Amino acid sequence: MNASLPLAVCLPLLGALATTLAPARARALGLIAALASSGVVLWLVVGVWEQGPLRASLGGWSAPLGIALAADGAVAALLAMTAMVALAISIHAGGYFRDPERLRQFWPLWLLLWAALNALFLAADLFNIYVGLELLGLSGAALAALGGGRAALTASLRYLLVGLLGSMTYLLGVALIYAAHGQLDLALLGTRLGPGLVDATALALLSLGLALKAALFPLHFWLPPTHANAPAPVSAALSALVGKVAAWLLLMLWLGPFAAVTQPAAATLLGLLGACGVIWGSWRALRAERLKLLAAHSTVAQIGYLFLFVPLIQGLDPGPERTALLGALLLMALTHGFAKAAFFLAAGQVQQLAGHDRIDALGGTAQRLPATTFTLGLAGVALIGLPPSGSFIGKWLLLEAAIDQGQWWWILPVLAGTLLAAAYVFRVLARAFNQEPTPLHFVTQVRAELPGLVLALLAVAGLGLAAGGLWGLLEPVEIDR
Amino acid sequence: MTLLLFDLVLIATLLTLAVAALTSVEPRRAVMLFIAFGLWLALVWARLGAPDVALAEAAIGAGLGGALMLAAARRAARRRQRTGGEG
Amino acid sequence: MNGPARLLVALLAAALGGLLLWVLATALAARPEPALAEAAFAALPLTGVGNPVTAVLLDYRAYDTLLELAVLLAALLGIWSLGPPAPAYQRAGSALRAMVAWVVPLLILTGGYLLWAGGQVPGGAFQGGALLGAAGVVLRLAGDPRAGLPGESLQRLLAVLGVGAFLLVGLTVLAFGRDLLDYPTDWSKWLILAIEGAATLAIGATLAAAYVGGRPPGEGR
Amino acid sequence: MSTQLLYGGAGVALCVLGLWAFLVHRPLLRKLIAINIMGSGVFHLLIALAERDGAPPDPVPHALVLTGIVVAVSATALALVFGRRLDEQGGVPEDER
Amino acid sequence: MSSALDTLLPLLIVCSSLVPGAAIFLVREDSHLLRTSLNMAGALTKLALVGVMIWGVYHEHDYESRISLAPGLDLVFAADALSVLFVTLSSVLWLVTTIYAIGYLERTPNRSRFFGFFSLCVSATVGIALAGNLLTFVICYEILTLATYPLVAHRGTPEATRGARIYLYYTVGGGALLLLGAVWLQTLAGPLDFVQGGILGDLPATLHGQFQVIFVLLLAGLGVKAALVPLHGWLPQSMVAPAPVSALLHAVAVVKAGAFGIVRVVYDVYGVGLADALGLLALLGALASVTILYGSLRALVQDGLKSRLAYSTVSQVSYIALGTSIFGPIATVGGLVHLVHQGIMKITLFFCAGNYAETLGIHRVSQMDGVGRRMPWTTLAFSAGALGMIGIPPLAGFVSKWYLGLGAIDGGADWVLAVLAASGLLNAAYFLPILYRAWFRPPPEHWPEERIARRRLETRAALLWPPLITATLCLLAGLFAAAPFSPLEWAELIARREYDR
Repeated sequence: MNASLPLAVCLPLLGALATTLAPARARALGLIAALASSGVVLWLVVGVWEQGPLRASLGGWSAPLGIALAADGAVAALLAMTAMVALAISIHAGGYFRDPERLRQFWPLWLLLWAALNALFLAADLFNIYVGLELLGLSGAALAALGGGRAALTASLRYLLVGLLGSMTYLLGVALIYAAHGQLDLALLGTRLGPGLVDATALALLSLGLALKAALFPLHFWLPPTHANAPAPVSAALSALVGKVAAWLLLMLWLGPFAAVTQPAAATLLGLLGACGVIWGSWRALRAERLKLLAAHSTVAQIGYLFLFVPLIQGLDPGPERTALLGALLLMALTHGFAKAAFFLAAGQVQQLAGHDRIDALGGTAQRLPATTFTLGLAGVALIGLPPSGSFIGKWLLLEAAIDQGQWWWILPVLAGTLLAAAYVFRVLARAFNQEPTPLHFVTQVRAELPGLVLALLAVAGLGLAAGGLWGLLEPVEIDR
Repeated sequence: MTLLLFDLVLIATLLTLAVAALTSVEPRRAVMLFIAFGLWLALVWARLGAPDVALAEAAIGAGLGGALMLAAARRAARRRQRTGGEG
Repeated sequence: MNGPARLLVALLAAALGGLLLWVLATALAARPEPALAEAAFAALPLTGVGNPVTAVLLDYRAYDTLLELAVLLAALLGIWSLGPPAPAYQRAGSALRAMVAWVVPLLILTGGYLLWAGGQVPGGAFQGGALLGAAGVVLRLAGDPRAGLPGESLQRLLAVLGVGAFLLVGLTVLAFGRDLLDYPTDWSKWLILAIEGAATLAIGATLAAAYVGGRPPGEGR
Repeated sequence: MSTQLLYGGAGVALCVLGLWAFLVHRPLLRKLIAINIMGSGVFHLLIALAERDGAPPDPVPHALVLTGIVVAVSATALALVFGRRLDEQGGVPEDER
Repeated sequence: MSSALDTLLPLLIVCSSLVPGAAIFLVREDSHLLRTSLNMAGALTKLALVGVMIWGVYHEHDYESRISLAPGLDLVFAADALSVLFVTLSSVLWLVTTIYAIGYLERTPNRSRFFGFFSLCVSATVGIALAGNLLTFVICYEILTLATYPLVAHRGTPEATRGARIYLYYTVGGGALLLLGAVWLQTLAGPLDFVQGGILGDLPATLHGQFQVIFVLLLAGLGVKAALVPLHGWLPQSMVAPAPVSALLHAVAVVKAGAFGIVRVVYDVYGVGLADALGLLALLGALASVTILYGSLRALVQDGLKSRLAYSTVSQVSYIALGTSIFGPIATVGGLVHLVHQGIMKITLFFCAGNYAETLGIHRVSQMDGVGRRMPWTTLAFSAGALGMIGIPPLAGFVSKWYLGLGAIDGGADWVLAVLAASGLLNAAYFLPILYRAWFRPPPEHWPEERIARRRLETRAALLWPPLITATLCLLAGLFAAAPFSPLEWAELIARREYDR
């Protein structure tokens, strides 16, 4: 029993209650909650580091009757990333929302979203994931609409509806699993699931629901308008964390409890969808006229990369090779989380200063905000996958596995995606060099600019050079619950 | 046999109500049918030995959900009258 | 969506339906005895409640219910963040008002009964809360713009009451070294009832506020 | 034919009907009715699975459905307010899909 | 010497410019003194550390910093004789270029950004020099691309943006190929630590076909930066960059990184014997020869001074590849020593070109009539660099060409002599007219745009000293080629260790 697991869900929830009750003090209370939640996650990570995977049953009932929470190394790493990104967003939001009323509405919803993220990463029960997904979807849609404009409302409504469709599809899969196995706990199901029509159909339904929420190609259509029209801190959370958790759940199901159900052909299909996402998302990002829309399309591409790993990991037995690839997958996810959050926060700064985010007209603004432009650049480096970012190492290992296993065709989307990403990132960065006057100071607005910069540095230098620790966290056991 | 017949009637009515609710173009009519569907569903669940859920469905799903939708349907109907289009 | 596409969707949906029916039949044919049901009944005495559904909702899978109440809160906060409510209906005529004067107390009473009875027989927080919400709906239909809800701060308190009670109990037992929401057996019945009471109020208030559909008066400008 | 299959089949049918309607209809209200009926189908399937031919039914699916109903109504309420707000901002919310 | 220093020294050398570089970004735009101090402190610290390393490596001391990035992927910075050669070159020239850049960019905007990326660029170059395996090399190579992009784009004019974009197309494309080649090779051979004599020789012959394909991939990736024809297109375009950047691109960092990479891959990954046996040296030699002749021919017809120098670089850098492509220790010495000699000669020429442009507004060869009378010291330095490039004794360039020629005969590649002779003639044909104009033609009435008035010195001191220093180095490297620790001696040490394994 480790109290850090339930607390990681309860503390943000508690913060949401406090900020709901006392909206006038929302910012102070919210920041305290954010710090406390991050502290608990730190405790959890230390626990996993020292003791290996943790599991906490809730309500005094063990599975199958009760619900458990589980955290292995991968989950700990994702939770830590979530906490750092969320903390940065929390600090940034205080500088971003000029209207105190908006800030008061932002805080409780944001903390609910955070609670949902932690709950989903820790979830070890199929139905519990459904409830978590709904919490995620509702709070996410409400947050995305805080922009207030018609475009934001339309996009959020669509996001909400798509989310609902995804949840219902997912729930249908859960019902089938319950019909066939009478269990909901993932660890117990892992021992029972096997090849066969029922389990395969159930997995397909679960995957379909999650793929809708993760915006896996071709179910990504809703993502760009939603992420592009939401307030920047919300876009950062949606792109860096919300999409990530759905993708992670999908991957976790495929590689964990449902591993016995999956066939190489199905894994290849998933990889193929990922590859299409990489190419399509990158291409659309290259054609995008607005900075936030570019970032949103790039998220579609980055989610795609994660699924390229499935056909490569699926055939591997547990062992160092599999752990290495799993780490690479995680590294890509973490790097993208940091980088995309940083990118959106910086894009929000640019948008606020310029009053728009049209890429052709960014020049002067970019020159006036050196730290923000630098953030865009660093985040861009991580999105491209250039060294020393974590995604470079991830891609290296991905390519190595693809060649090693003779599945060389996965090289094409990786390289094409990399080149396209370079093109769209430098399309923005090229505007930062012009003859406009420059400010004296590197950082002009500490609270709004610094969080993004720190995240971008983490993506580029932190994860790139200190990635070794990640495998230390994964070492004891891999996904298995 | 009679029980099976009873079941079949229950299910057939349920499906008919669902189809009717889903195919109604007029918003208020659709919502009314949806409420009827919800209440019937509660009845079916009571037959399946789930009184708790039946109560909840009648009160929350059909009752409150229906009330929320009715308010929206009234607005949609007004708009339909204004624009005359599909709404 | 144009004609051929509609037809395509219909065909695909029909095919999916067929597949699912087949899968369901396969699944049911090889179905194991649901182990969970027996376990749920066997553990019932330890929970202090007699209604197995309530036991699942508030004890075995109480964590699900906690998150579910959070979903309800998120929906309400989302609704509030979207601005003021739509204008209320005109004041009802006297006949309707007389009926309302009857119906509302009846709904509240029945709600209270369902909550109390939920421990042993069908009923519980959700059903009770729904009736409270329904009372609010009736009040608003009769012309009360606030659907009988109190002022802003009290409304906020009501909205968080359900999650709050859960967390209070859950974190307190956690502080004593037990699992989250692992009630001590002797106290189980009363703790569940307390949580249910709070949840009933929260659900009722939230549903009524959702029906009002906007931020409470006094908030914002 | 067992009761579970009969009623479960009805649940599947409702689900597919709801899915179809959700995909082909554009107005928000119709979409919401569709998704609610789809949800009811899943719930119905779960309730049917709880049936145990005479023995007291399995309470776990019942509890799951209760949770699901509340979640569904929350989402419906939020979506309807979104729709109303779009309405107030002029234009028809249904013009986007 | 303590063992802690052994594992830290390479990392410290990299960080000695990285840390000041990162700090410079944060320096207020108008704090010149602080920025200059940071720059100079970094450059001098690096030089001191490199001095320690030279001494240690000469006495066969092992330096290695190793950080594990992932299972099977280590970031390794290590020192062997070859890396010391390059690291010394870049540290010395960095110091000189920094001084020059401080003078050159006086009173221009965005200097914190410039010097920040400038330092990053040198850190990456030093990282390339010290890379102990192919992964580390690739990482630093890509960082170098990233760090030079803002320098090329620095001026913010449309031409600068265009030049930077073309630079990026080439280098990112090449980087992708290099990455692919490196990953592929690693799947066949495991971690690719640089070992003198290569590591692929012991692997089964069935893999040789793949090795050949991979070599082409690697060569394409490295050839972009080394400006091998037909991958040289970016180099003349990036002439829009400020003069210190051009100096850096052409002499120290970018093209050298490419050439150095080719040397590394041939000697320490494939092994020169295997590369010869697989026919890869012939491929490299052919490419290098074509590049040498093509670059010289193009240089001949350029009127822009910097473009002429740019094509000259295209040509001259391939001498390094040419030396590498001839199997035999003497040619190796010629190629390696040219790595250094070309650097100091070309940086002198670019400094001088910058001085002409900055002081008198001279950008074209046709404007250079009589400039030797107005700016005698600069023109003297320019002459030293140009004559060295042609290969006139006793300047540095002569030593390189002499050894290349000897090596060609020794390695039985007589056709190389023809290439050398042709290239030497072409070099003379495009440099001597400049010298003639500068010294013997009468000066015009007005210079195109005289910006810095003549006082005691012909131009700013910070602009004048660097070319004089490097010109002196050109002379010394030629005159004292046989002295201990001279570039030539060091190149012979490397060749000895490479061939007498």
